Amino acid sequence: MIPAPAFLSNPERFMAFSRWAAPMFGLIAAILGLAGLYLGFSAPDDYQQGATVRIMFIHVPAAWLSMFVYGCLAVASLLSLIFRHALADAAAQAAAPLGAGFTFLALVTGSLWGRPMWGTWWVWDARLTSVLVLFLFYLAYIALRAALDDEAKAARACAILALVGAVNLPVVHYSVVWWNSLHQGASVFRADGPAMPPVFLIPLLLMSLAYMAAFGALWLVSIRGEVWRRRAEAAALRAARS
Amino acid sequence: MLKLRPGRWAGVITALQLRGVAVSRGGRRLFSGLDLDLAPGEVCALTGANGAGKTSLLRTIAGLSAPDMGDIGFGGADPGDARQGGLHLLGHLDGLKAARTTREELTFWSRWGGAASDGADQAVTALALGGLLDLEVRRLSAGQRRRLALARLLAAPRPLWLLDEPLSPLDAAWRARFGAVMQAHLAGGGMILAAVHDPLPIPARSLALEAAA
Amino acid sequence: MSRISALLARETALAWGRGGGPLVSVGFYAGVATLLPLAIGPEAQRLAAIAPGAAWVALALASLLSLDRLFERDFEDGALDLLTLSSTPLELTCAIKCLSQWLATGAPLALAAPIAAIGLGAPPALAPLIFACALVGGLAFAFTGGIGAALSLGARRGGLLTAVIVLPLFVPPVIFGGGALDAFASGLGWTAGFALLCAYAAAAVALGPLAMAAACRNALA
Amino acid sequence: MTHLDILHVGKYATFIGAAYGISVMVFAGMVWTTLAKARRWRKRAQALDAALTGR
Repeated sequence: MIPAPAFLSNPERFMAFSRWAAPMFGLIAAILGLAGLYLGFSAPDDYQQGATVRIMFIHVPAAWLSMFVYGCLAVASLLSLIFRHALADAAAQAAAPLGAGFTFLALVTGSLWGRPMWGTWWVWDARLTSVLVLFLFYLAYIALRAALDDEAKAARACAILALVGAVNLPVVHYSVVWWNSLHQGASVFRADGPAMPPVFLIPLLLMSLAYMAAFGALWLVSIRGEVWRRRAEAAALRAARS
Repeated sequence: MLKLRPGRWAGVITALQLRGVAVSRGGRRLFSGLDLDLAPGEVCALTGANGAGKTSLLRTIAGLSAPDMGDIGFGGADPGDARQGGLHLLGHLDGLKAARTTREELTFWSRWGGAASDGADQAVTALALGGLLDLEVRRLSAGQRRRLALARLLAAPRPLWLLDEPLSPLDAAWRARFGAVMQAHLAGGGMILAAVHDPLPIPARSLALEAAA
Repeated sequence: MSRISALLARETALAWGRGGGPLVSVGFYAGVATLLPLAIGPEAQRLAAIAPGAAWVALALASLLSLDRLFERDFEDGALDLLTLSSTPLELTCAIKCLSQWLATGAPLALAAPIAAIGLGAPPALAPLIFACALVGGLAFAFTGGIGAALSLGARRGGLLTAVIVLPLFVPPVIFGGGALDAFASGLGWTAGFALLCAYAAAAVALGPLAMAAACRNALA
Repeated sequence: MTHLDILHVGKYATFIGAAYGISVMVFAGMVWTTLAKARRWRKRAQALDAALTGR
């Protein structure tokens, strides 16, 4: 058997680790966020988009996080399937609502960013549409988790769904890009790498790291909450029996 | 009397050995440290209060769920093969579809069990299902429906029978008659583990399941 | 081999349900195709623009209907236990279940699709392509839908849950099929979309049963 | 600064404000619910453990 990563099999060690790691990530997130915002707002307006480019600093990190969190969800689900550790399942269960939150943020800020230029609240842009479908995947995961009462079965069913989703997401993204090329070529967002002047790139990078650190902190605290919940239920069970 | 072909399945399962088996359901431990040895020709009655885990134990032996601890041996046979062709599981729910006829269900389940061509006919004679073949399952009485479920055991002979309260819907006459069928199965080298509330029609040692301490 | 053909015959008969199965799906499909013009207005020009796409989406929704009977009935009446305890691998059993679902309800829907599309104003020349897309797409919907049906075993309101799980998975086939139909209607190359639809269906047929079998074992444990 | 520019900037200000405002609210919501959940269950678990060991 492949030896499970140490902190996975031992909740005690995870609780000790997360006790100091969560606040640390929170602090990092705050520092990077403030720095990113300061640099972002002191940069000149974009010659084309004008001031709305500022929205990019919170849209792109959110969109990136929505995919990053699904990656974490898929990895946690894979570990939960292979090693059957409750901690891996707790991590997956804790990641889903956060992922949905970041995806919602990406959609709202994306719509607000596209609105001044395109005059409509929703733009069927390839990236935005992919994020919308990703949001549906998160809802499906959370719905399945809510509908199954038996913890052990819910863990495996949700893990299978997360992996089916992970396999399907690249196909979904490709099909949306293909669909986009079929109907209208234009894309709202040019914020992809080198084409962007460095004065925007640095704040964007800082904000992305800040968002990831924030997710790290939230995830660890949420997993701690999960561990406490399962301990409380186990204790309630023991109390009921004795 | 039904003549079973003894020893035809000798290679599949030659014994059932439980060592320190612990089973839990829905996160609750039902029992632990269970040992059992069943040799060909032996029958064991599994007793215990409702919820003690009789059904869960049978499903665990059948491989539908995994035990918490301990191991389940089939006399050297590979557990995977043993569970795919060496045992019959008869649960409370018989998996019969109300709208299909007795004949359709019997032919499908005997073919699914890998029965020889005359396997189904043998079962029909042994359990007197001849008159019911063209009736839809929903028209059968509880006793007749249970006999149809029991017919599956005979149509595709397999060494190990895991029965979950097999005789409860049957009347006294049919209990005795099925007792004879069980005797024939044992005489042919078969093994039976039956979860029961009232005693089996044939002499059998019993194993009681107590709730975990 | 006889065991697999016996299972296929049984599953198809159950899904066919003396005509009930396809009747429900085609009935739902006709209902949606009827409501559309009532909502959008009968103007031929406006309807014709959305006819192929609308017929295609309605087909995807109609194939959702009979999914919850795919595993739920056998799971609840104990048949799934016996189907699992067999030398036929559970993956193959799940594949055969989805195949018979496709035969009993997918194929009739594929016959209804061209009628609905033309009724909504699509050019009659589109009929063969819609039929082909509906057949291949139906296969993709059946095998992808089977994953949702297996995952929601043992859940409250399984049917609705299956739809929520499965609709995001329907995005690629809906896009590819819709794209092929749209391309054909506007005289462009439709083969790319159709080829992608076939590719997705093949992947669903190959990989779907793996997820279904794992989900069934989990539900039975 | 022509009339349009003011509007231009002004109009953008509402979008930027809205985007940042919603982001802050959603973040605050996530932080608060996560912390509240963790604290609630820790208290429950510790209370139940105390009750069990105390008995």
